[in-house]
Amino acid sequence: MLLIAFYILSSVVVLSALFVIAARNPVHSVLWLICAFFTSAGLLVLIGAEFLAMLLVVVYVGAVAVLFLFVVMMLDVDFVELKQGFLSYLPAGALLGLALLAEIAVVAVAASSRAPSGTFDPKPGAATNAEALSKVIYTDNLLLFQLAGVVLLVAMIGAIVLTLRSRPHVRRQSAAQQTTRRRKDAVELIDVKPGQGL
Amino acid sequence: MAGALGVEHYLAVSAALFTIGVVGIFVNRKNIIVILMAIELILLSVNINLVAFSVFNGDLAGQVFALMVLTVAAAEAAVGLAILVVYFRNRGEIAVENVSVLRG
Amino acid sequence: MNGLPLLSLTTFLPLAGALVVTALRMAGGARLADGASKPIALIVSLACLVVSLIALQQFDPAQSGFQLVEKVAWYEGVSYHLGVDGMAILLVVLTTALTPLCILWSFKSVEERVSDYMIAFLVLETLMIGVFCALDLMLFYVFFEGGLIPMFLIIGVWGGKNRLYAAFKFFLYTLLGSLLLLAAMIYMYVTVGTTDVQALQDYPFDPGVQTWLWLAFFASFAVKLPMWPVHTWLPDAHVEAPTAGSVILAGVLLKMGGYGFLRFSLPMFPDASILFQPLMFILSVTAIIYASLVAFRQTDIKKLIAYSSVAHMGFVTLGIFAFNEAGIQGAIFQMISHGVISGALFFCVGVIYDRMHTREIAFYGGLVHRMPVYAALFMLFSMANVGLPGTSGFVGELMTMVGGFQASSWAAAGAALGVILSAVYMLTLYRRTVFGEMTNEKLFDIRDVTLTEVFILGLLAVFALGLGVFPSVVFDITEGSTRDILQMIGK
Amino acid sequence: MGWQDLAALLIVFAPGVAAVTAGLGQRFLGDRGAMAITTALVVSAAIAAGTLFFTHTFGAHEGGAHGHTIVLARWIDIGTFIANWAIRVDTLSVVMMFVVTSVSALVHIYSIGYMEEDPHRARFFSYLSLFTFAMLMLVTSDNFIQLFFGWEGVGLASYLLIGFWYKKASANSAAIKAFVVNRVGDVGFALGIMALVFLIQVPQASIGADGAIAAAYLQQAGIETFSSVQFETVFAVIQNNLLVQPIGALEAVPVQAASFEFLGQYVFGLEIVGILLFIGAMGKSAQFLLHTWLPDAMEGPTPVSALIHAATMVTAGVFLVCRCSTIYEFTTVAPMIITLVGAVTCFFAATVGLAQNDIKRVIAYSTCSQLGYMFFAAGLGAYQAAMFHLFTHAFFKALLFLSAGAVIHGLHHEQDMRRMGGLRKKMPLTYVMMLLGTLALTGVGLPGVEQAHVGFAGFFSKDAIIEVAYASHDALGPLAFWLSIGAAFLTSFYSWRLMFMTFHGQTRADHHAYDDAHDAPWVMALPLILLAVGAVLAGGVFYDTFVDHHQAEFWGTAIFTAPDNHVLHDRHDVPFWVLLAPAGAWIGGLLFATYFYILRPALPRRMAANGGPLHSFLSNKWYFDELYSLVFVRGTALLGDLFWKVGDRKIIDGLGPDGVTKLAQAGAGGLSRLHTGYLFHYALVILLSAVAFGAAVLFGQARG
Amino acid sequence: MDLLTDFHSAAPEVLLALFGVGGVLFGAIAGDRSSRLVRLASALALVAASVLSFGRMGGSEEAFNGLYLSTPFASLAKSVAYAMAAVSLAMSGASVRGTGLERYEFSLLTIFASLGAGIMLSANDLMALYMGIETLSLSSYVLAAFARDNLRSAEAGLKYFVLGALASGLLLYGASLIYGFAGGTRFDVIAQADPSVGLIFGLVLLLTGLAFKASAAPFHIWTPDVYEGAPTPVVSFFATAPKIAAVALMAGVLFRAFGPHQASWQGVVAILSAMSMLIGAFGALRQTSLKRILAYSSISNVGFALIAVAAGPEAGAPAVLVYMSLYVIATLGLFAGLLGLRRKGQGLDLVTDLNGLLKHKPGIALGLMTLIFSVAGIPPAVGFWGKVQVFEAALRSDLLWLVLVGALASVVSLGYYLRLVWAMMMKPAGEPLDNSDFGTGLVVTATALLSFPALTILIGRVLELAAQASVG
Repeated sequence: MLLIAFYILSSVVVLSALFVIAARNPVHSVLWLICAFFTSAGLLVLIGAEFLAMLLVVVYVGAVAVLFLFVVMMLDVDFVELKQGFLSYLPAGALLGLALLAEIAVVAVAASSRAPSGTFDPKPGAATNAEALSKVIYTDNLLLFQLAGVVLLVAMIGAIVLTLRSRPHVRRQSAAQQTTRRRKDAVELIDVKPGQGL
Repeated sequence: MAGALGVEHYLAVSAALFTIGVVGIFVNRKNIIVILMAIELILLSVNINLVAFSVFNGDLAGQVFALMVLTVAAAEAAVGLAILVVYFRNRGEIAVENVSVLRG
Repeated sequence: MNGLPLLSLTTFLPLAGALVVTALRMAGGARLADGASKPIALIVSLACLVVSLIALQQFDPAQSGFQLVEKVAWYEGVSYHLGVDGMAILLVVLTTALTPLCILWSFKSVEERVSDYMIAFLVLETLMIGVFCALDLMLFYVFFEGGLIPMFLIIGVWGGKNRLYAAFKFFLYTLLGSLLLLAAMIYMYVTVGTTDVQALQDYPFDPGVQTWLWLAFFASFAVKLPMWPVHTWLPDAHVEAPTAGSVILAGVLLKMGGYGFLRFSLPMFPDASILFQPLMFILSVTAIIYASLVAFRQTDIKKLIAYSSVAHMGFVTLGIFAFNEAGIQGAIFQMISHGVISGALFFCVGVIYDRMHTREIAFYGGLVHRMPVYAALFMLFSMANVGLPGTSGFVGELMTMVGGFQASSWAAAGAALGVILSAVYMLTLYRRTVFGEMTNEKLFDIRDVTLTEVFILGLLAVFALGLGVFPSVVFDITEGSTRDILQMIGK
Repeated sequence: MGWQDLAALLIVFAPGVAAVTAGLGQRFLGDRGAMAITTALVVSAAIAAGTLFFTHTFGAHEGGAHGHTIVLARWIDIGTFIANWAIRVDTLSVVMMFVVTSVSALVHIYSIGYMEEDPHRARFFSYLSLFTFAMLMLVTSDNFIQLFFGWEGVGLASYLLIGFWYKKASANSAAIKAFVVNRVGDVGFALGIMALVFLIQVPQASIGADGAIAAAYLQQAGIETFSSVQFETVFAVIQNNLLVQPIGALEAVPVQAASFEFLGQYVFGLEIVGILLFIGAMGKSAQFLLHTWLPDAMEGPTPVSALIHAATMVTAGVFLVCRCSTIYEFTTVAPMIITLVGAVTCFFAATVGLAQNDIKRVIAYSTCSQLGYMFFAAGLGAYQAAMFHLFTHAFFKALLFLSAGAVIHGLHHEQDMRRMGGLRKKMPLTYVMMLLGTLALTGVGLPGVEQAHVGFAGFFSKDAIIEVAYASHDALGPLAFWLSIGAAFLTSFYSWRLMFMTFHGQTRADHHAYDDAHDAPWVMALPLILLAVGAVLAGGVFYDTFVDHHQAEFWGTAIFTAPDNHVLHDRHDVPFWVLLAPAGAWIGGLLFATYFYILRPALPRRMAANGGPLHSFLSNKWYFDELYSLVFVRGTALLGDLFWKVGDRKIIDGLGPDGVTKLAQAGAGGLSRLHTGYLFHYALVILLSAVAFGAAVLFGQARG
Repeated sequence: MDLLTDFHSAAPEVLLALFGVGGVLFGAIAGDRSSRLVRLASALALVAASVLSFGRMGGSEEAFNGLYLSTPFASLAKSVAYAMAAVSLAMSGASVRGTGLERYEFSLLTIFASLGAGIMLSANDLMALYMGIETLSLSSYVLAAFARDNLRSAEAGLKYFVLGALASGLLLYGASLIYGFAGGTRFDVIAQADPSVGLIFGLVLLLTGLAFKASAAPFHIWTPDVYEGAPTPVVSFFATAPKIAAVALMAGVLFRAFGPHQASWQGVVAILSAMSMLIGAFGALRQTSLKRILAYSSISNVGFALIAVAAGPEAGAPAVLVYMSLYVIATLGLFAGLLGLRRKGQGLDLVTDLNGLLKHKPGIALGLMTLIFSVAGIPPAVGFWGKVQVFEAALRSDLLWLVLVGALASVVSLGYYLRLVWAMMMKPAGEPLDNSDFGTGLVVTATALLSFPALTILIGRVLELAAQASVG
């Protein structure tokens, strides 16, 4: 049963991944990417890593993929001419891919012949996978957690510093200015004499 | 519970994903965004690997690692897309083939 | 007097002078420094000469081993270790004696960037003296390779038209050899745990290892010397270098190779040295004959003399690898003699180059009509270069050949052929430049040597003749070091 | 230090001082001052040398029995290799000193007149004195190295003097040729010295009672094995047949039997030393194969030819062989080579002399030929005869040259005999002098009347040599004898030819020149007369002393004669016809010359015009110059160019630094091209490398 | 699990992190006018971190549950790295003026990058290592593209990012394999694992990633482009802290986690080293851009440092430290010269821009020459001792061939180093240069004096320090 599910899900994952790089339209690529993430989450669920499966969906599909979509749309690229010449580079790519695959296969064969020493357990020492993880994230792995924060901070600063443009001529709302505005600053009463103008 | 499902199955999927991601990076010549997506595929494959090893070894470190990878992947995507935007603003296009002012 | 670190003083006095000039240059600008640098450099180099002469006077030829030793630990296994034996002290004095002459010469002939020139020259002097004083391989190497930098600048800044090629060739060629030496040196350090020369001389390296180490040292010294077939940098460097640079190059820098063989290769790798004796003989004799033949066909005066240097250094290696007293004494003598003679010859070229700015042999001819004194001096040095008895050139060549004969009559016979050829090319050169009718109109106004030039050349002439008539002055001093070397090689 | 020593010092150093003073001080002294100083000093040296010689010759003979050495200073002193600056006074050096200084003094005087108009007289006299000094250093040396010093020193002086007129291209070429050919010989000499040092390695143990000198020497040096380049020691070792152990030899062997490997051949040590030293002598004395420089050397001023290229320097080779008589007495091959070369030279040079038209060249070939006589005499063991001929030859050959100089001077530097003739009346004194010289050269005298001593100088010395050749038991004796008879005939022919073409018949000179022709002034005439006295008397007066009854006492130890060498004595037993043969030869030569140049003067011109292979062969000096030019001069140039342009530039630089630089640049260019700037290429490089490393490691893992 | 103890152990990094976060707040409030202040403060913070690190050289301290390990080796490396980063940051002041780079984020990103470098050096776990690398990398990507209105800078950032992400991916995949086959991510756990195929393959991929960060050939390929395109102050930073961190990290991982498997990786590292030396040497021969030349020079120098890594822990550790420290000092001086020298307001770009420097700025020319010879490893400049140490390490491990390759590379690379000297010293003077500010001269002079003679004379002390750091 599990195996069947695994095979189905994994074929979908691999196929969607293939389409990600093969699709003509980047928007389609993003959608295939989302598909791949979803099915991968399924694969994780199969072995009980529920928490990560959920994160995968939330973080990837919810944030990253959408970000991609957003940028793809924003950059308004002419898609028609893209993707030409894909096939001409394919053989070289395929060859290299096969070589890499072969190497990993050697490793995998070695792995299966000498199974990892531990026992199957997605939630050691806890009731659920999420609990097990939550027990270690903020204790044993405090440093990592903090560093993750730093990484995100850096990413944030980076994204802002690179893309945010302060346009000097754009009028912006200033709450402080609005609230401190007094009547005398805005209104001037002028006694206009007829026939003289200002 | 897992039946015949073993770590090698997951390794295989991960390997396939990894390879596709890797190949995707240089087979693609037109759009950088796809390259970024290929990188995400690679990270996904790593995550599958890590979780699989973690679960089949009964050791949580792998899942923590995967968590971190996930975080970093997000950050990386943000930074990467920001750089892409900067590049697009300067150049007006994102065709991979034309990114070659710097060379030699 | 005994308390003074005489060798350090000799070594670093020029550097101090260079620093003074540098400070002037930085603080007072180029013009002020240019004016002041000449007297400063001359005074400093003369002071250095005086100190080295005091050191020579303190040196006791009767004792064997190193004298005037100074030793300060530097880091593990490596120390700042200076000391001289007879061979080294003479080479030091040769250096300190030639440098003031070069500086004096440059007063007139260097017009641009005078202060920079003087700085480079003084730094070079420090490094050269250091090479001959260092008793630690690492220290030796620092001086040895460091010397490339000022020489590179001297060729590159004040050189002739093609100086880029020459300076690069000089630097890279010598560096390649030196790096192999460095590798060998580090290997020895790893094996023995120290780079102290005396310790290494005492260390019995395995014969197989010796072979490799010897080859690495050979790579460096052969290039520096230079031996055939790695000699081609020399003609280029000589041709492009300014006169004083050529003098120092031929007079001192080439000697480092011969010195290296005697100080390191022979005592440290006796088995390998003996093993490679035939090779060295073949290369030496080839150098002598080949370079002489090539010299014969040169059209550029300096190139001709440069090739003649190659040939004459062939005698040095021939003598060194004869492994007998006559050979080694002769080789040391030949180094010093060649320092004087080739230096003088380059000065001679400098005289006419300064006036006409060309070194083409064909440009000249009939100089004797306008420059009789010059002709006489040039004749004297040509004959010394040819190895006429009574000049220092003869003693060196004869003794190296006597030594060489005892090891291989073939080698001596080959070298003897070079003696014939040296007469051919030197006399041809002399005839084509000095003798004959003066046909080139540009030469009609050429003036004879100035007083400074006569002073410099005359001084060298005194040495060339003096050493030829009383070579024992040198032999008495080098006898001890020669014996030491022979003892270490087990002969 | 007795007066003899002081005299010797004066003799040697006076010319040296003269040379330096005149050379360095010519600005202050001026030409006249320089001439005065050099001439005065050389003449005083000559007087001293004359005194020394005559007291030595006619005084107490025991003084000459053993020479002695005045050590002046240490020169080269390396271990056992010791050579001093020294003056050795023995019969050989006294004779040579006398010859050198007296001829030199006369040439100095003569030059005052001859060089009258030259602007560089001071330089000329300085050179002349320098030469004299070097020659004296050569002959008074007590060791091989100092001998070599003088040897090359005279070469230098010769070079300077031949090229004295430096404007003349031919003079420059001749000077270089002289120096270089001499160098070839010198190298042989130097190798000989090296071989000697190699051979004479005497272990202390081998010194017995006989080796007193060596032992003393050894004690003084305080060493176990010694080698030497000092004549006294070397000859003592050889004569006593001490044990020597050449370097590398396993055991000590008697020196006369010692052999070692030289250039791949096992040879007897003494033989090789002897041969190599003789090569040196061949160069200096212009013997066959190394003779080509001597005729060219006639480019120099005539006094130089007289002094250097006739009387003194060229005889240094003979002197050397005589000096080394010890070596040649104990060898067999070396003296045979000397005999052969000498005999061939004496004949060969005479043949070439027949066809020369330059008056000086004729005399030059004559010199060459006469030197051949001296050599084969020495080669046959008659060193005394060789020295005797050297002695007499110095006078009459100098006389001939100086007379020729007077002719040239009188004709405004005309040297071609074809443009002379009939000068007898214009310059009678010169004619007489030349005639006396010719008589001496051709050896005119009364053969067979030994005690009467009637004849010119050449008669005594040359006939002595011819008799030796006949008397010798050497295998080459007969060859030498017949060649020398032939040469005597040819000598007579070309000498008379010279006389007739120059002084007799109708003049062929340009008539201005002929009208102006005159005898030499007294400064030139005086030396001629003095030399003529020598040319006439030197043979008869010194015959007994040099080669006959008193020779043994006279030479003392200066010349070593092996106990079984009786050749000087044996020559008295030759048949009478042998005594007559030389006379017949010179008379025949005279008759032929008379026929050709007096009776039928048109004949030789026609012969020369028609050429004929023999004539062109002779007038082109057997084509030696052409051959050498082709083989050596061209060969050197060719090799030089080959090594330079192909060897250095193409091969060494091309494969070495330049090639490597090009390669590096090409590599850099390739790398730069690989760096396309394309992301996917970069990614490809990274991935490919990763895959490659992975494969390598997996492969390594699988194997290991 | 006392948090304070942990923080105390990691004080330099904690300091930097706190400073960084505080700086963000401060900058956000004060705006771009504060950039100068922030820069100075950041430099001071880095100096403080450097001092703190140096103080930790006494011994090893574990913290954060073994994720973090402060070894003397790491402390010394960090100390140098922080100090160099501080100098590079401080001296960037002059050159960023008026180029759009004068923003406070620049300093903060530098701080974070340095923090990442510090974490890398102290990492005792694959995860910490990865986080450190990513902190450094992400900051670096942004820094490379910092001149956002400049196409070249943007392209540099893009290339750096894409390739960096790829390399991270490889590294991660390797890390996952290592984790899987070793059964843990801690270095000590890995060190005890059996050498299986998976482990070694993972190591190769990990090495690939690390080599990329260290720009060791053939994973150097991004370096010239990024160096050329990125703003010069950024490049000068790249050449300092990240470089030391990457090389030292490589050494640290290999020595500590894979020490027992040296036979497996020695060959790989040796090939990386040889390729780096050669490509670094040959690649620059025909370059005309100064920054590209410096990029190749750094590749070549990393190759030399990797010789020591290949030599293994005992011989190699001190050599790595010495080599990288001396190299970085000299490189920093070179960049100071490049940053400070301008002609008509433009920075120097090509080799020919250096022409005649000796005439206009003799002091700086002399200093730069000293530094070039130090980088090239020519005595008596101190870089020579780096080379000696590295060669010594190699010979102790029987890696003679690497020494020979190194010698060859030295000669070839001299080909372009000498071209720089040639331009400065021998070419006729070009247009006069603008007046450089005091800081440029100061940094050039100081680094030059350090390169020769100060450290040359005190080399014994330096070597002792390195040895001490590697043993403790």
